[in-house]
Amino acid sequence: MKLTDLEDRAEVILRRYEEPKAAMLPLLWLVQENQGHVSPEAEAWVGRLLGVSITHVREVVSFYNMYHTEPVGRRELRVCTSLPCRLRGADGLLERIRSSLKISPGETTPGKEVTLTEVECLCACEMAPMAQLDERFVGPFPPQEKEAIETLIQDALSEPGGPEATPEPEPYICSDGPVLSTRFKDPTGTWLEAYTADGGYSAARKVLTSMTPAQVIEEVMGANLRGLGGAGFPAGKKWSFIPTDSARSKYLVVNADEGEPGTFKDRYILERDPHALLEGMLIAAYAIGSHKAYVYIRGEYFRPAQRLQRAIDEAYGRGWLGKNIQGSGFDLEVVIHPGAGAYICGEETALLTSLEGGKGFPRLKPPFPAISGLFGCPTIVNNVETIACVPFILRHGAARFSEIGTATQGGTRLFCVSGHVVRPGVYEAPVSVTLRELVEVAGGVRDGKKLKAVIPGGISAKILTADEIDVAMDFDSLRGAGSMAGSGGVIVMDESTCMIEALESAARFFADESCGQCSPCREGTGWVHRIVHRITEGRGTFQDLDDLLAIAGDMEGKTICVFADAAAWPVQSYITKFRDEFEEYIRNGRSGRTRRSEEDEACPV
Amino acid sequence: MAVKAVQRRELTFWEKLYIPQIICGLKITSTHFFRNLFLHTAHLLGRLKNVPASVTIQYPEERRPLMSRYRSRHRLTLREDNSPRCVGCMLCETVCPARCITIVPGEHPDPDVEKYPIRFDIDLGMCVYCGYCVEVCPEDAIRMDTGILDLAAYSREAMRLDIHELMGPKLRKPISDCSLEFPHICASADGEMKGGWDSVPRSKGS
Amino acid sequence: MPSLTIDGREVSVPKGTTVIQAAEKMGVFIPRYCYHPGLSVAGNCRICLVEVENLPKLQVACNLPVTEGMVVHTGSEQAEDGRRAVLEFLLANHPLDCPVCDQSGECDLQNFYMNFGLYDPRFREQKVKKQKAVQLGPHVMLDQERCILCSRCVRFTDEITKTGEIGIFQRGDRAKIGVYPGTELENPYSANVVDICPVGALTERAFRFKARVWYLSSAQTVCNGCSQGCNMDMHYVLDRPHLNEGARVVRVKPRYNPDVNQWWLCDEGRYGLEWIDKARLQEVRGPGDTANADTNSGKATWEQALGAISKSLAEWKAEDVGARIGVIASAKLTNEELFLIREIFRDALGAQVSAWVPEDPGTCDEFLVKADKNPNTRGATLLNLTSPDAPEAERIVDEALAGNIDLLWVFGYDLVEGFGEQKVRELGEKLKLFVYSGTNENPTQALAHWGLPSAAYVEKDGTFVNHHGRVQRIGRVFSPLGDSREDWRILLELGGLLGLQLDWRDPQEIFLGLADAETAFAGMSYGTIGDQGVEVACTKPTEGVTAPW
Amino acid sequence: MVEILLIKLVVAGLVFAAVLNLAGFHTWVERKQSALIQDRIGANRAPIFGFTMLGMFHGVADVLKMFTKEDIVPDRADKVLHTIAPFFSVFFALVAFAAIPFGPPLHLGDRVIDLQVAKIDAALLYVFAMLSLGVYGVILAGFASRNNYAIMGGLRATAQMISYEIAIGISLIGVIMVYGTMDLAELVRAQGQLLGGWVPFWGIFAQPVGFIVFVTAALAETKRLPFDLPEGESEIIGYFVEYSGMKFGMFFLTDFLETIVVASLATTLFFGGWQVPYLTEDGFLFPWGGQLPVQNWVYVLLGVASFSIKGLIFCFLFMQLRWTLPRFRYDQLMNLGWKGLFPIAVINVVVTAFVLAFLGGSS
Repeated sequence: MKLTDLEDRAEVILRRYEEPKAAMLPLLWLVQENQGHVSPEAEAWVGRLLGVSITHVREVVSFYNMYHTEPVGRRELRVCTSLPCRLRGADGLLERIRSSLKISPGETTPGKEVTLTEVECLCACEMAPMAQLDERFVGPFPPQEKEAIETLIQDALSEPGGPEATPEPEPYICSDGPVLSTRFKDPTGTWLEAYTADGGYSAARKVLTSMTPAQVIEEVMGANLRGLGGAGFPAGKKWSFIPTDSARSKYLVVNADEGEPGTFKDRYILERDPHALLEGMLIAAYAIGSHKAYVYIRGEYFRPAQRLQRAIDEAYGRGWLGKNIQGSGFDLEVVIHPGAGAYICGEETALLTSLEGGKGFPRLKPPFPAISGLFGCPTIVNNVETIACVPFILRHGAARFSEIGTATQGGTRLFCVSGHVVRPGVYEAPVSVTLRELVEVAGGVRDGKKLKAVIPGGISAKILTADEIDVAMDFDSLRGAGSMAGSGGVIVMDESTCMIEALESAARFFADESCGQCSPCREGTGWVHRIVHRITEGRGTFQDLDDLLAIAGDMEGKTICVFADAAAWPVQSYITKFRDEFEEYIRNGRSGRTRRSEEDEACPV
Repeated sequence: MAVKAVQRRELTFWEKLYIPQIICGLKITSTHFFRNLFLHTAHLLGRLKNVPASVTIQYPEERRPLMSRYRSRHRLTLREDNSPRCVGCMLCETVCPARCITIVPGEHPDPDVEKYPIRFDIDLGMCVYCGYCVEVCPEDAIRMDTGILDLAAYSREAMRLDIHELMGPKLRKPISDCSLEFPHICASADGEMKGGWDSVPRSKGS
Repeated sequence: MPSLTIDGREVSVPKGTTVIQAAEKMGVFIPRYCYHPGLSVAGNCRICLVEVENLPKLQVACNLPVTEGMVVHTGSEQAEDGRRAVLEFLLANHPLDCPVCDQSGECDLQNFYMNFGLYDPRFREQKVKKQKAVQLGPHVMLDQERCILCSRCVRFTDEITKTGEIGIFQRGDRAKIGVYPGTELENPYSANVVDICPVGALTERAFRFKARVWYLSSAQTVCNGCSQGCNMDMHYVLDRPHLNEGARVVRVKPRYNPDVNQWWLCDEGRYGLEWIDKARLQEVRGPGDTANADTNSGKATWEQALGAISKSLAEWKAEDVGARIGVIASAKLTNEELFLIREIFRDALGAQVSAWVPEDPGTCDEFLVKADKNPNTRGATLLNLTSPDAPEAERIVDEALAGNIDLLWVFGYDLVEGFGEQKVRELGEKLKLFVYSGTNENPTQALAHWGLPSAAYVEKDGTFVNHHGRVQRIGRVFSPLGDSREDWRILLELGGLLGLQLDWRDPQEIFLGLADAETAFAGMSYGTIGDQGVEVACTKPTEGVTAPW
Repeated sequence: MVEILLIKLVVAGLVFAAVLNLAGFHTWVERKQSALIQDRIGANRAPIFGFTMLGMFHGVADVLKMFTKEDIVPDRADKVLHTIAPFFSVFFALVAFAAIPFGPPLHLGDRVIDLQVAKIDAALLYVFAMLSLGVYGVILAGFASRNNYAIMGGLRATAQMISYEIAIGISLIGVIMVYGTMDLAELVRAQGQLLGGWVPFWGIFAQPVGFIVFVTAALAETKRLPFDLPEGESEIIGYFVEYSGMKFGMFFLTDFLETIVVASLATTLFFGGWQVPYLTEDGFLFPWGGQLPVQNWVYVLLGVASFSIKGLIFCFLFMQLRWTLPRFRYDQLMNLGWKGLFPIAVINVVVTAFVLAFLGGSS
């Protein structure tokens, strides 16, 4: 489709945003969807539409992983090789696909059928090892299941849009916890009727009709709701920072840029209970006086975005969004903003920069977003899960919520358990649950192997050894245990795991995803990865371990955002807790456990 | 400074007479003289060759081995493709206390090399052989290990070595005849060495 | 006015000041790469880390607003450790090719590394390979490997020129600076990115490999390229003439002046100085011994030239018909020289004097580049040497052609360009005495009876008044080339030969005389002008500094 | 008359050629001798058609070099004096030889030819006059150069000359007293006598102290080590510092000529000149009564050889001394001259006078 034919649709997109530049990512998506890649002409076209120099368009295009500057195949097969997938055999999967398609990651088959890419976490770790064929998640594909992989490759080589033989993934959903996951099992529960039938939007109605914003904030504060994106900052307190006397418009931004390896909870909410999120957003927007809300969804979440968009359209249709909601006089517009493959955009200020149409560079604080955020206006950024908790609080009262959890953190969390467990998946549990209980709920370590270590809060969190897992999963307990609750991604490793290769995977992730703004992070992540990679190639020295610790220490606390710290923690914890294993690896030049190079499908990683 | 007084030995009468002392001296010198005269004569006749008569080393036929750190005439080391290793950083020109090095750098066709010397002259007439240029060179591009010691010329101009001579220590001929592999073949200077001291108007202010 | 303590000393600064500014104000220099006072704060280089009491982490001084009672340590062990760590990271992928880098010697990375560096590098991995020697535009070369991604250049093109040519592509340690493929960094201020680049990533093509910076000497001057009068430092090398093919001026760098050019300089001014060393008039040329007085084929001495000219002038004076003398001065001369011309020719000899020469306006923009390419038009106006107080040059030429003027002296202005060769040739034949004094060879000089070599503006002291009315000293950088002499010296000698009472010996004294005579300059001296200049008393706010800051 | 003139010319030519060649030869000797003393090899290059002759051609090369070298006259020098000075030096050194007899009279047919260029009655006075005049060359060179070091050298030379001239003169008074003549030919002939029938009546035996004083002072006259203060290469360079080319060469030559003059004088005065012990005009007359008659030409040849060998031995000795002793300090030089040699010489004269008086004209 020609660029000139896209002008009308571009116009529609541009109208959604306060500033034209903010339409950068959607416009680039528009171009890529219609032309397959972002050509220089398209960059010029986008730049002209947005009033931005072409250099800056190219900056953005080159920053995000998902934009192609060169023509690619008709279909795209993205294979996740992040830690949770690798623990379950992603390397074998990738190897099979490579040998079958005879192309390396980053290449396209000669017939332009399919482009193979190796991607960082697609946040579907419960179906690891998995892949994404165009917009569809597929998995799991244990390397030994050769037929399933062959089927996937056949699908990949077929024309897009046709019937596909690979079945829909069937994740194990056992969760029907009290707050967030009550409706996950019901495949029809995403519709507005079903939601209202389950008592949905009653809290919103109550808030809009009978409560003042201050009362709402009071209620949320009382519930001890913490930011569940990872930082754990009390949500109500954050809302209270919004200046009430400011005449400038205020924004609510929902962070659905789930990207932390080992985390996939937001996807469940977006896919299976989008109206809960919308209701939460409505309440939150009311509380902070915002009339415009953005949901920043990561680019890989095609179906979650579609589900949410469907819910939004429904809500507009029923008067739950738009002007004068349910006659209350309160207006709220919700816009879905797609990301394009940058983990750093999960950081709240990077998310705002990205939303404004730039590269996902975190911003200097001060000023904080609550004072000067999106387009320079007061802005609240909250995680999907946090917002999704809000309707429960308003419906059942703060006390009910807070008593589920601990003294400092109320409610439940969606814990994403992945790795070497029998039943990977999302489990809702009160935050007071211990890590050991979680592992047991997920079926324990698979194949009867012994537990070796657990990462409690996504790949950034410091690792806990098998002896340290009797710890409650709330923010403060885990901090006390020397780790963090993070995004709730619990990655379980059994005794067959090689910690060096696990660290290499983590280091590669951080080197790949560093935004490159601050020098310690930009250079440090790459440096760490190169050293760890060298060790895995059998060329390590004992000095490397001390260097790694020193570099990690130097990276900590010197950057704009906490990405560098997050990159440093795994290095520090893996090396300090498993130093013997590292030294043995360096001495032998290889793992004492299993070697990747061997065709050992039973023992991935 | 501490001053230490040394007591001179009082001369004896015989010493004061001089003459016996002079004779003693003459005895020493004469011993050497006649011994060597005898030996030289014997050597001429092909005898007693194994008894040395002198410590002289007959340079240029005989040469003492040079110490490995001896600083002889300079040379520019080459890369594998016979182009100079020099990257034209001018550190040697900077450090040279005699200011005998003249470098005019130019843009190398290979961006990884970036700079290379269009011109690299060393005026041996000014050089003090301190070896700082060798010390300072970050590329090991200049060395003083040619072992060439006999540096004489009939004019000051001839004491000036250009890059061709420094790269091939035997070469001394006009640039147009040069067959050395240069990245530029002097092309960037139209086949000529540019920016000579002579072509430069002297400023009064300097 | 919050007051804070930096390194044990207390200072009060206006609200909103950042720690780096406060420290600078009290003379504590905090290292910086990304921070530039003329640009927005990016805070990404992290080198300006300081320790602040009661804050758990090190803070970047460039983005830390001062608060009352804040206690800052810039040199504490924690801060130094942090800086050392940051430096190590910056150098991790830096190619360390200082020896071939043009920035070497004035490189902040080099300097700070020498101060804080870990001299034994721990980085033993393969460095990220990026492009070297990329031609960004007509004036700028890029070396992506040396870049530390401070983004100063990006912010410069975004915020100052608003052209946005430069960007940072990719992310992580693959991030690299560049322009969009196929485009160039081509704006009238492009070379400024070289000045602000703290490392050797951006280098000037004109200066590339010309000289090592430690060979350069520096002197303060102002640009004479247009009536803005931007302050600059002229870098020159006199003792290694092989480096620059004999030219003395190697490069110029802008000098900070908040009221004129801030930190910037346009490319036109920066690269318009070749004439100082090329095609200069270096010897006095006169009629020589030949009877034909219409040519200046012969070489002469200053004594012969000034003797002959003053004799002619004295004759005219004796006959008291001064109006038959015409002088076409130039707004490229200094105030002192214009003043001397006025004193000698207009007041003492009664000549027609004009500094108002026809000239096509050049390029201009709303920032620094002005259409009037003469540096001292305003000064000539203040001295009443432009219309309506003085005749236009055109009228003087017309009168000369009509036979009403017998003696014409042209200062620097190329008559052939303004009036055509035919007219000037005619002038040469008609006039009894036709003197040209100027810096460079041009057709007019060849047609005058006497061609006097005068010093370039950087070879003499004096003052210019910029379009906004700011009096600035130009400063003397070199001694005059060859036989050339400063115009004021020529004029003073001529005045002496004419028997005039001119008690000044140098521009400084002339200026004092000028300050006495002209109310606009009243009370000024070189001392009060200083480095940054002062505004004249009757500044008319014609067109202010309409810069986009 | 013409014949006499011709004969004199031939003799003069012979002396001239011999002396100059010897001087040239000296440069080689000096190189080689010093080399042998110092365990070196010395000059061994400068081949002519492949022959190096133990480096003897270096002297030739030196001369060629000096002739072809640029002749520099300092800007502010007195051009005339500067040019004349070296000729002065060489000239007076050469003419001193005129009075020295180098062999017994040669009988050629019925003609008797004195092997002496000029037969002068007061030849001794003449020789010393000439040698004293030689210092003018040095002083002129020093002054004409307008160089402080040159002047210093010239002054040193003057003072040294004066100091040692006196010692020489007085030391020779003894010789004159003993032999009663100032004619060198006579003096040599007088030394032909035998003392007590066995010992030749040579000056060395008659005047041992006089000999030592003479040799020491004469060495000082030659301005060679250890008395080379006027030159003093290591401190002031000396009077010829502003000379180059052959003019310098002439000073150089003078050095050697003077050495030869002094050697010849020492031979003549103290070692019997051309006398061979026990050889008379008629042949050998040994004290034990043996006889060996010789032809006149053999007698003359032996005389000349004797003179030459004695002279060469002195040359060798002087050279050996030059490479043995270090230079005197100036105060030592003056002390030696005035406080050492001068009183010794005077005492020697007195003692000689007494001895002669006691012996009562036994000679």
